[in-house]
Amino acid sequence: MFPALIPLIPFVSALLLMLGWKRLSRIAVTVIGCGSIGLSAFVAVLIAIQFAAGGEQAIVQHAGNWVEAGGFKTGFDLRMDALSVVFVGVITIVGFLIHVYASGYMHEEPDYARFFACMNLFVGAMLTLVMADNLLLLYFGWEGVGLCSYLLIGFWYKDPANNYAARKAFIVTRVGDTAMAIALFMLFQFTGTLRIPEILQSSTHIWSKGDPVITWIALLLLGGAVGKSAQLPLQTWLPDAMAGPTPVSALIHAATMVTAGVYLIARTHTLFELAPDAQITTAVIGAITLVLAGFSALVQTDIKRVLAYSTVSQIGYMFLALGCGAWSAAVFHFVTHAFFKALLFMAAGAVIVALHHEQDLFKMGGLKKQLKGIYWVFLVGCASLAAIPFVTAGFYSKDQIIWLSLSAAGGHTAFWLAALLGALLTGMYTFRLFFLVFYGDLKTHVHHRPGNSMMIPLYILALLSTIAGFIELPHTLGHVTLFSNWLLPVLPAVSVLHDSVAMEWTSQALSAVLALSGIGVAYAWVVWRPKGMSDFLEMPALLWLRGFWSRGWDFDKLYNILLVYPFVYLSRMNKKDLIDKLYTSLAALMQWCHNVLARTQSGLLRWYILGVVLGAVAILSVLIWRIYI
Amino acid sequence: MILLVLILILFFAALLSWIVGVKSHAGSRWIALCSLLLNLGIVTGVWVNHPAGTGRWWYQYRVDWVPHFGISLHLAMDGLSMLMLALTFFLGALSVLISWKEINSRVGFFHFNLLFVLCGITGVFLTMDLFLFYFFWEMMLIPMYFLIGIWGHEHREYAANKFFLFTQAGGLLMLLAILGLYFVHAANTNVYTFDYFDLLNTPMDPAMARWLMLGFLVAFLVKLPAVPFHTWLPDAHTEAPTAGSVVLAGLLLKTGAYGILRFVLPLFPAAAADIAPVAMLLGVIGILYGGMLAYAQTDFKRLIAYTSVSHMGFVLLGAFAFNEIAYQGVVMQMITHGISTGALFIIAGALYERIHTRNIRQMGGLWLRLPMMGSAAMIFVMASLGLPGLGNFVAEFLVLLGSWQANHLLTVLATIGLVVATAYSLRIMQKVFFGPCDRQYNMPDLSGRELVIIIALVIVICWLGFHPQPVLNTSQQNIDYVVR
Amino acid sequence: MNVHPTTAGMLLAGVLFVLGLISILVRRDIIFMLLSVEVMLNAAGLAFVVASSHWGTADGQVMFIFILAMAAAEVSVGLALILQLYHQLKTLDSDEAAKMNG
Amino acid sequence: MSFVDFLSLGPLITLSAAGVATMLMVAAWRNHRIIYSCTLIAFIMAMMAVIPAIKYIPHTYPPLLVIDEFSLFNTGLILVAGFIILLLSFNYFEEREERKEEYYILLILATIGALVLVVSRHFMALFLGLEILSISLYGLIAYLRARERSDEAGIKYLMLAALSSAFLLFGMALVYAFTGHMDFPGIGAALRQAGYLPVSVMAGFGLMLIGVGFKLGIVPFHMWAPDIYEGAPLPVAAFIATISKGAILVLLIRFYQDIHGNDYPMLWWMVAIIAVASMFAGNWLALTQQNIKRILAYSSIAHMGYILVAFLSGVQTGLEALAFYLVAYFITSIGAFGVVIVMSSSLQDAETIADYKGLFWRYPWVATVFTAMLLSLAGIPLTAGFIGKFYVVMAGVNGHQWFLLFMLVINSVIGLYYYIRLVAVMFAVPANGEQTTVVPALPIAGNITLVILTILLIGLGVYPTAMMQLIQQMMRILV
Repeated sequence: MFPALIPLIPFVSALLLMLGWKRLSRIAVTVIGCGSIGLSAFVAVLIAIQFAAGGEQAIVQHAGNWVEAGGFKTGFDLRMDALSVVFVGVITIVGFLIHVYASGYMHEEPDYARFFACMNLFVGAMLTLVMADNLLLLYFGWEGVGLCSYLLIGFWYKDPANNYAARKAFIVTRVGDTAMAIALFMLFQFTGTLRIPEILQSSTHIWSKGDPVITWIALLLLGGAVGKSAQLPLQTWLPDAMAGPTPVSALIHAATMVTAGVYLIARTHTLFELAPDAQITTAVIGAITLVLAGFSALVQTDIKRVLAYSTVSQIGYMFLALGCGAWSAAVFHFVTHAFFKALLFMAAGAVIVALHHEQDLFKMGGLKKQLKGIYWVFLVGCASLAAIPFVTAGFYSKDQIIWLSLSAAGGHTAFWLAALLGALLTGMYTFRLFFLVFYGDLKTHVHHRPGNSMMIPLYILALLSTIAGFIELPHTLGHVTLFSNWLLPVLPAVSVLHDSVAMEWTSQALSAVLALSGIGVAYAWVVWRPKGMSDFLEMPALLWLRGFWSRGWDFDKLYNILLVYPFVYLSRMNKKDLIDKLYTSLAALMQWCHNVLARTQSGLLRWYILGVVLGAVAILSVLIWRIYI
Repeated sequence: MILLVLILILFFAALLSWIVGVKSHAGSRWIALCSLLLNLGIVTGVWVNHPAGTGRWWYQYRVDWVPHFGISLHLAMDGLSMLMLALTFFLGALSVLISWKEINSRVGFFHFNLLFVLCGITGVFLTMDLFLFYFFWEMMLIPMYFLIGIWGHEHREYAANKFFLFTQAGGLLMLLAILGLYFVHAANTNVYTFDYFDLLNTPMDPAMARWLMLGFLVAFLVKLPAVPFHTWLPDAHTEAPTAGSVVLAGLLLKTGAYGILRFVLPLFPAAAADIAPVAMLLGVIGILYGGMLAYAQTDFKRLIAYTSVSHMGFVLLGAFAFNEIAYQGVVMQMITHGISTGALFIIAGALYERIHTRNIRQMGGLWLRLPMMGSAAMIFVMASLGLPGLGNFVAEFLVLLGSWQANHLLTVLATIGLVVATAYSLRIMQKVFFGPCDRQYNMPDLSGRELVIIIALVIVICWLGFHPQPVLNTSQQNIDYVVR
Repeated sequence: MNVHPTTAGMLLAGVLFVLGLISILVRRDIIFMLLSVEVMLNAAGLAFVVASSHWGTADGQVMFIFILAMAAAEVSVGLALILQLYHQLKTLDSDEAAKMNG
Repeated sequence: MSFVDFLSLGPLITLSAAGVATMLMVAAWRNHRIIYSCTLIAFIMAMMAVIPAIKYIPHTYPPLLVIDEFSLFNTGLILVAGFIILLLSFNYFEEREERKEEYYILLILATIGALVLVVSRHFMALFLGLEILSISLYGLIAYLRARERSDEAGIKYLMLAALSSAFLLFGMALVYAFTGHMDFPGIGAALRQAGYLPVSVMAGFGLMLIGVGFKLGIVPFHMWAPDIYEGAPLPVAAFIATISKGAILVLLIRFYQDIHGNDYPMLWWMVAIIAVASMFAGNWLALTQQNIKRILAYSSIAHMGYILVAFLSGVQTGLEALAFYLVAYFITSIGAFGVVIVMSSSLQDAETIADYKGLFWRYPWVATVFTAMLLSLAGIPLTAGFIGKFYVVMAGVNGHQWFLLFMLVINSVIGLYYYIRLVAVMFAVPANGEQTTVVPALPIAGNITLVILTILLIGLGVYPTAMMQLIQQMMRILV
């Protein structure tokens, strides 16, 4: 079994779909599009088993050279180790489910083939990203997913708004990529290679802990990560990215691509361990982001934007975990988040379709009766997102992060408090959404019920987002550590400082209480006393605050004023290219000289004689001057 | 000998296609196409099985021309020249193909000029005698002037004159430098010769070396073009017919880069090293300034033209980074830029044929009508913003990787250029192919001929992106030499 | 005061020459212009004669003969042209003969 | 007078005889064709006469004349140029109704004057040659009596020429007064003896420079050039542009060499300033000029400037460059005028740019020739002009005249503009409206001449070696 097959299959199918274009029938497209992902999922599982059985550090396949120039050498080397297996598994399985769902969701779409081509391309690129053995190949995947995200956000290209969103996404992430590229240059400069394992093991020899160079490198890598994972300060693109079709939001902007940053940091964790400052920065960014995004999610009116902000916030948790050195916890949260966030998005998609592409929360409501199945899976998803204790996967993963943010080596009380606040907010916005959609009285009538192709993936994901939690239980209850053990060969165990059961209990209890109270507030807000609440919310101060939050804390405005407007203004000003003026004026000068001289050619004999005489006078006077003075 | 043949084929094909063109248009088209394909075949043949073990220079050919001055007809081919020639004939053949429908007036004379330009370019890439170099350098201008001036768009004469004067001014300075070098060498060795190999490592005092080097450099910077000598380029590219733009962007600019690699650095290593920071700075300014201008343009071809300014900045940056990785990147960049920009110009031309405007404000939503052209455009736009998997990425990455060793700050700025590139590249797609389609064009998508052209280009750019090794290996020897 | 005769002669020639120059500048009538040119030529001739007397050689005087001959030829052609011009312009004002300029 | 003397003066004597003969013939019987062919034969014989003379060089006629490689070379050059101009003349005058015959007499006389200048090494010979040239030129310029501009040009040239020769003479007188010599070597020796340059001699040189400068048409004595070119019959304009200037230039070189001009920086500076001024003035004036004749006049002013750069470089290469440039310049400008002649109708000369719009699509061949000539003037490869310019720049670099060279470069760029503008006009695509079907046939003789010139032009541009070697031998005696 070749690991190379896993990304190759989607790539090939993408190529087929592109070439096939209009000629392929819908069925064929569906088969190729979904089948390929299924196939690569299958292969992935096989290889995972083989890997688990083999028990070596990693399966590495060298699939040919890429660039080799003057001591710089990279190839298409694919690597299967514990970390990649987790990511590959999630990407392929969730990806497969989403594809199946999409085949139902998009079936009216005329440009069906293009959609699946891009989706497959994306999966291929994403797999390359997480399987890359050298950073250049990783960068290849990194940019590839960026491209696909661009293509899919702007999938409905007729609406300029979508294109702007797509462009924004690409450019903002590109800013991060630039930082990452520079990090690559530095790494090559110092280690002489871009192979990840070599870098990781040589790094400890090259740099001492806290060396400024490594700090710079780590920070630059972090820059790349925040770009892709929509963290502060580059988080602004994700909410707009919801312009894309819902399966896209589910796959790219919830489950997989946006967590690439998490993967990158986890992958290069050694470097971050060498650079404490960078690591703390990561944690701080995570903490701040999760709170800010939480507030923003609280006041959104567009169902998908709520989920988008919640995604940002959840990834904030992961970054927090990474910052605290709780590597496996971060990855664990990635897994569960992939499940329930994909679930939520697709469920939301189902609702949207049911209401004939209505995305405004306040035009929904009372759908509990209408859409039974979706109601239940949605509930499961929300529960998991809001981390309802004991039964949901979300609870275990998030709780682990909350606890470690306090107790881990890199932890801090402030982080802990932020995480708790986040838990409260999560509860509130999640169930505000839930109640708004399913309770209250019917506002828009349901015109179309989702078919099996859409429902079955939902059920499966619902199941996953419930049971997935049980592979890693805190030792207060059960103490199962399958997951972290699995990752142990790649990611070192977190070093817990003050490891007291009592404190852990309190932390868990607290988070649980907060989550539940959040739900309570949401219930009161939406269902129990909508009137009073709304009166309270109509207060001018609050009104402004809500606007401010819903605009994502006006980061867009800030960046526009600081960067976009100046650049656009300057370039518009200079459209004609000032430097050209230099030359045109030179030409004008020549013309002027011509005009002046042409006047001397008056045609009058006397003038000409005068010219000769003046010449004579000049020559003689020069003589006199040279000789006598 | 084979080298001379390469030039002569083009020369006679040029005359022939002119003569035949009077009678039959198709005839001259076919003659032009065949001659170029023939040359392409020869070059690829050379590439595949060049005499092994001959060291850096695969072929040499030398006869006296004006012994009185020590001028000889001295041609030689190494990896670099070979690559450039391959590019030349490839793009040349394509530009004949794209003119197939576009050029209907004075077809014979058109192909005469086209082939003559290519002939001159071939000479420039092959010659190892400085006089001869200048000779070809000047020789390719006139036909180019005609290509722009006769078959161009509205402001063709202005553009043609500008192009001509700029390049001539640069060229004359180079002439001074060449002669200066000639006499300096003669003063030292009493041997009066223009031969490249004799003039290499001529001992001279630093001040002299600096001036001579500047003489060469300016000529090449004008051609490259580097800010602030770039203003001829947008006009020329915009006004030229599609084939002209392709040849300009794909080949003529490369002669400047080639000149830097072939002459400036080896002839005046020390002086070049002194000027390096300034040159790199110019390169970076080019990258950012060009990008900014490109972002502002509303004329499709003009936009692409400014992207060339931006891309050639990388060449300048890498050429003066003085390390092998950067040089490899430069060579790659020369080739990939030729391909990608050429392709964009071809697409622009194809669009112009269909909707008779270059103003992107009047475009939009064309994807609906022209999905194939759209996808092609998407690929090359992505190439120009340096997407991995396409040739330009390899080139730009290597350049930056190399120049990072030389100068951190400038490299960072250049890398920021990638963001700018993203901005203007995506703008192309958005304004032209995406968005609402208000006007009801009904036009055919890519015809078979155009499809062949585009597919050829796509294959090449992807091949360069995924397996650039052959190219890198070919330029290897030469680069070792330059670095030394 | 006694000036060396050669110098004196030269000065005289110079003065004549300048006189001719001035008059050609101030005159507009072509005939007079021609005359003043003749004056200048003769000034040159005088200079030659003076010089030759200074060196006691005949060259200068031979030269003077040539000058006279040439002046004669010139005047003859000149007058012919002037006549021609007069037929066309009906005036001898040189400023009228300014059709070509720029 | 010995046999050798006869042989060495062969060309001169032949032409003089021819002059007399033609005069008598015209008196006897006017016939254009016959006189034309006689003149042709005379020129051919004169050219033949050069060959035997080669055997006996150097041969001097103390004190007046000297026949050496240099003068013989230029004699040949002038004769060939005259011959070609003669070829171009026939149709031009055939189409015009005036009496044609005297033209040929005057042409022969003018050529004689030029030849005398070339071989002279003495003030008297100089003066005689100059005046023979000038006076016959008065006649030639004003030859087309029907044309008002022709007379105007004649008058202007006469006045200015007389004035300048007055300056020249006075200058000579001053020099003579100090040195006591009128032959160049004598002057040189005397000055060497004196060891310095007294003000009177300096002034003398200055005044002579005016005389010479006027004939060369260099700033500030250039103003006549455009008017004369415009007014004169085209072949005559070609004659003035090439032969008269060339002859004077040759004289200047000889004089400069004999008096060891390089020893006196003053002289160098005077000429240098004039050279730079000429370049700029010429090119600026031509920049947007609409009349082809005037453009050629201005460009010739600029080219004189370029030539002076070679002249000033003060190295052997400089003189070679100068000679080569002269050859290239002769070919090119005669070619250019030839095209204008061929294009001119009997009614009026084709002198405005408008007459050449889209020429390439009507007369591809003529347009190609004209393009070649213009490119040669601009110094673009594959033409003699390129090699010439290259040679001049080479000389400049060799003599380290960096300042002059930069001026030259700048001016070449300015110059390019108007040459290329003309080319552009010729290639301008005619609008669909105008019909380009009916095109009158062009005179055969003229076309043949153009063919010859173009072949020479390209030949020198591609393989200049032979000419270079010839020139090198010719220049040997000057150092």
